[in-house]
Amino acid sequence: MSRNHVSTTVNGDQVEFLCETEQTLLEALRDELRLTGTKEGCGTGDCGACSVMVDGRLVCSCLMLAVEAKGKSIETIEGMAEGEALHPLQRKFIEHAALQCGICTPGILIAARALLDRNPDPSEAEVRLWLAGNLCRCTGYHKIVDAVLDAAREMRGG
Amino acid sequence: MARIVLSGTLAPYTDGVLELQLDVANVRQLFQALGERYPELRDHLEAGIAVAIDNEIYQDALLQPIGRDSEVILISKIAGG
Amino acid sequence: MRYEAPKTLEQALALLAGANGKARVLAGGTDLLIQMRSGRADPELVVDIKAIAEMRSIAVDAGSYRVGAALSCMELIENDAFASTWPGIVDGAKYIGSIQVKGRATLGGNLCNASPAADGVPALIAAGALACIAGPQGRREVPVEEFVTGPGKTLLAPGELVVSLLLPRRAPHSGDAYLRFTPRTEMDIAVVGAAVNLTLDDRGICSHARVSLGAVAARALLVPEAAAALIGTKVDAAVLARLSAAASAACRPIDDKRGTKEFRIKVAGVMAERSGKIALERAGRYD
Amino acid sequence: MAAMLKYEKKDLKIVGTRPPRPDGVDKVTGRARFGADYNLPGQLIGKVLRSPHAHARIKSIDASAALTLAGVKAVVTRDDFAEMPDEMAAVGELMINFRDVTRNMMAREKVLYDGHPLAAVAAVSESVARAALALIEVEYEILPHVIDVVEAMRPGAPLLNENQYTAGVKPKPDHPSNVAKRLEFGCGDVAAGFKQADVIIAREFNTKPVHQGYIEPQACLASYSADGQAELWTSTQGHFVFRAQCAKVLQMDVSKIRVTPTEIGGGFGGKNNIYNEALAIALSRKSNHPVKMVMTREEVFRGTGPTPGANVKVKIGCTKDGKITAAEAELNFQAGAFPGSPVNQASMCAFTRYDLANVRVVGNDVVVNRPKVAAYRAPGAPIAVFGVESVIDEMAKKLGIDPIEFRLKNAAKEGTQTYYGPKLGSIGYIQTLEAARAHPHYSAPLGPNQGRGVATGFWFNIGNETTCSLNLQEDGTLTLNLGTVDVAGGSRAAMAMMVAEELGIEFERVRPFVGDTSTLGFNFLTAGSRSTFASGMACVIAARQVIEILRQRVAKIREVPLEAVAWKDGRAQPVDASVAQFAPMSLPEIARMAGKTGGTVAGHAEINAQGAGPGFGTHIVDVEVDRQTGSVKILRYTVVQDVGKAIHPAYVEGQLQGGAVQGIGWALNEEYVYGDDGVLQNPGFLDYRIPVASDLPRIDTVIVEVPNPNHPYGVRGCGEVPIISPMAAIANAIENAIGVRLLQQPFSPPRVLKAITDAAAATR
Repeated sequence: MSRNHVSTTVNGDQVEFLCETEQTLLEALRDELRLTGTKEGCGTGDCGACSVMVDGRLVCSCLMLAVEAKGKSIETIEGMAEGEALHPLQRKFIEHAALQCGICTPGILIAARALLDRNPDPSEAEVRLWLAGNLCRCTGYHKIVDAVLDAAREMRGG
Repeated sequence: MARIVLSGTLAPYTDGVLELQLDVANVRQLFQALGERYPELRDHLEAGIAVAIDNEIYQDALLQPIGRDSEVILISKIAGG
Repeated sequence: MRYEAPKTLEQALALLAGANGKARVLAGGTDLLIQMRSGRADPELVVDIKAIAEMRSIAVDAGSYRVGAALSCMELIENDAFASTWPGIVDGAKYIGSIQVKGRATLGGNLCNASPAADGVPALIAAGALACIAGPQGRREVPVEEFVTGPGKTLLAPGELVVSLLLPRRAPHSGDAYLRFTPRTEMDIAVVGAAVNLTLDDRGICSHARVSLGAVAARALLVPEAAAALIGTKVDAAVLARLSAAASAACRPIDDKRGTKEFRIKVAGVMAERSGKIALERAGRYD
Repeated sequence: MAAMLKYEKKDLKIVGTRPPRPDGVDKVTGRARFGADYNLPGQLIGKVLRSPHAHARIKSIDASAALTLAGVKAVVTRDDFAEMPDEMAAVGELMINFRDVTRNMMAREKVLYDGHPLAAVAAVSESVARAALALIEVEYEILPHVIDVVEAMRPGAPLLNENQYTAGVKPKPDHPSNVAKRLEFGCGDVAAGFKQADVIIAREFNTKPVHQGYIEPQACLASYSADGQAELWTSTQGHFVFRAQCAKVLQMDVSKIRVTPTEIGGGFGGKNNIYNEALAIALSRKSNHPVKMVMTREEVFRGTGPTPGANVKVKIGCTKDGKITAAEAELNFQAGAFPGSPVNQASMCAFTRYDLANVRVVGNDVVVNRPKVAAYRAPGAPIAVFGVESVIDEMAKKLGIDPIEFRLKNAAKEGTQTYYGPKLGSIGYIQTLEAARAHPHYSAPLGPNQGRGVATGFWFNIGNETTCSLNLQEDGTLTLNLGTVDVAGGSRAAMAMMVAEELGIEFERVRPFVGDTSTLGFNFLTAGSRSTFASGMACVIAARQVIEILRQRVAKIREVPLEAVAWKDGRAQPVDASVAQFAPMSLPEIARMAGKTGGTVAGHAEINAQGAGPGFGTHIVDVEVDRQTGSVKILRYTVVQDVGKAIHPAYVEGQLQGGAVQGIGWALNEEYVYGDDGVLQNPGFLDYRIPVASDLPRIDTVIVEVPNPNHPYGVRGCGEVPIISPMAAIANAIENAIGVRLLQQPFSPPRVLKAITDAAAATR
């Protein structure tokens, strides 16, 4: 089976990988690039655990072919912290106990950052609506919503 | 002699007997004595039975002492999610 | 399986023509990838149309919008001018999955997937949109209500694809709305969907209306009887009740895991009445 | 040692605070490694062939074509696993029927449900493995199936196991039956009790199976080497229990299997038993490669355990002034394809909350053509309590008594005789009811079509086998090796907090981790809300051992009698100046000298924790019902629960909120939908509807702390109780809003709308 050569940018780094045409971006990230921070919960775009940014758009990496990544810029959870310094959302998630098992956490953090990038001052309802595509079975969402709102407050310098 | 009380669940294996007096010093002896008296009960004892000795529940505590006039109630083991 | 991302429509058509039916068009991929994963689709060639400028753009010409078939729902939703002209179509786009899914999914794909429950379609039908098709025999335009022929079936001939969706010019005092019913607030497939598009004259009388229902038949329906209930009236409570009754009467639903016939028939009327109210309120905005 | 440490009231420095969890940073940066994140060089991908039929005899399985496909390295079927006798056998402290375990893992004579495994392949890639599955030829003889519990109990229903005779009935039945077991609990004289009643209410309820819905599908990686040793990495609630099950079905020595628990992406009871683990080891043994197996979401729904669906009958008698005189229930639980539903525990939970003289509960464990049920948070209790608390609510209404007042009139308290055996010890049920009544939520105004509901719950909580070791390292920091898995509630943090509290040092100086099965002795599953109670007790014992050794060491170093050395504020100091004077020694100081003064210092505990304290909760919920669509919106939710002691209050709140929301999903939209063909129609997160963020309000929590006398910090456990009450509370709230009582879960829009229309028709 001939494999496709894909060169793309992940978290600012130029990377290359080979993939089968059927392979999804999620599979390429996890299996070819060993970036296992992005999770698979369903493989059908219903849980959001595989959320990544592609050219500034929030998408499910399980619903995108790896070959489509050619020449794109991809951001994953591995690129969220700046070296040692956690992103405010990451800090607030720990502070507010907004994670338990943590399997949904990378996807929710990526989605939450995408929200705050376009709306620095969201209401609770806006946060809940934006995160509706990210399933969490542990927390009941309460502390997740608190953490996002608190991070937004801090990022606004409030 | 300790007072031994069985929950209704076990009645089918003890010909309906739900209460008896036994001279046993710990849970292991209790299970042994009951097993000898009611062979059908034997499999159920270690598999699925916990005991409440004077209202304190013990699971898998074969060496737990049983006082002379303790009340011992046999109940089903609890697991959970 | 081969992947191609042509830059022009001509190249795309050539690729489709060369694949004798073994090719699938890839727009957002939010349906196609799931079908491939489950084995329901096993194409030899995937033609990604997102590199074709015409299909990724949204253009307005003398008040008439042309929405590229590969434009993502998020891109459409973020287009304020379009959203204020066709808020009902944007209602539909907003319901197509999560933010993540809408970042990829397209109205064109939603139409071509031909699901009876497609959230993007009823508002397009109510709007009187045309599907602009290109193929070996050139281009043609088809009313959206005629495009889907049954569950998973469209009138696309081999080698054809949808290039864009063409919307009519908007008369003043017009408004449209789409509402759907789902058990959850989000992340669900419509159990029933209803779109209402209407235009009021200067006296506030409804001069034009189109009503469409989703998930109550083998394909999204245009319901002239429901529209007739509105036209020539001031669209008061009694009229909306007639709209509701006409909508329920038009349903030909099935029982399935998502809802019963009985439930769909009742709720179709409720959704139609509620989106009628919203459309009316939006039409008012143009006063 | 069957351990029980008594509660001591003392000033606390760390217990009760909210330090960051040790696994936090790894989980927010993507570094945390879950089941599917482990890989080994040369690993193969394993995939499972599953039955498309609900019930069929397997005439033949032919994998020869699959084996000839390039890249396929091994196939296993029923022939690769030993037959196991039909008897209960020990796995650690659990007793399981391995006849059923082997058959659920890999079908033998028959497939018993849609999704039942038939064969597994190992190949060089996922795509090759999938292609190989398609080449395996299975010849079936389709049999009639039964998935409804009531139909399965009828004489003449299709039999899943022709050799199964109902246990627990005398005389032994002469016909085989789908009813695996009949249970009966009770006390007093129910008939006499109902005679004393002025009002009697009897209702029948039905519920559908729901799935635990953890977001991480089962995933494992196995490596079997030629010397007969196996390593297994898997997402589990109990790596020792998984090891025991694998050893038994693979007929290996327990010590030859080393299981490392990965971070677990949710379990809630669903990761208490093996599915792919033994298959992966068998495939690795056959192929001589490591084998990785990750389930798809569809496989999780079709192949792993949901909680049972059930048919529940409840009858309660009461005097005019609100005293319950008799209570009766019949619980018919689906066990799935093999016996073992939690009907037993459900029977005991049904009425335990109330002080009742006359009770009778009958439970039936019934096999049906569905996946074998697994535990789910307070297994069985929510189903029984849905029925009981619905009737309690109706009774209170009928008598014109406030629902909380009615419960208080009949509430269980210390000394209350249970109908399943012992008297209750110190409990906090009444405190939760009073806290709920005093909460502003309970008196807040309601709008049109809005209603408020209350319901309560009870769970035993358990102890069981636990081990840990606590090592003082040379710089004075400590490593805490735990054998009881942190299933993500944050028990690693709680354990370190208790150890730091005992030693009088900072939380950060204790590094907790969960060790693999080769580092400690057997631990029971993290289940039954046992971890913070049982593992916590072990940690306290280990810490006190360390303190004892430290005192002895300092007595020798400072040449003073042992009694003169006290351990205070993280240092060895003179008990008081009069006895002896010596320079205090800090932990780092002692640690530095430890090696030269007799060796490093460590404490450890291998216990079977006893004396678990029951937990009680009271929930209040407000709903709004859309009368035109039957849609139910949760407006406000408050959870009040006695947890004994909240070691880490934020993580306790998380348990209460998460459990309540799982209960909300159960109540409103979650259900397994089967077609007439017995095939599951909604094996995915699109049509199996767990709650999303926008469906929910904030979940307020009130933590009540009535100490468990049998734990050094008073811990009871808190994970199970919060899922018990929501179904009943929401049913009661819907009734309060629209005057219609829902008797069938889920309360999905079509059901609610039908109930509204039927009620309207009835009154017309």
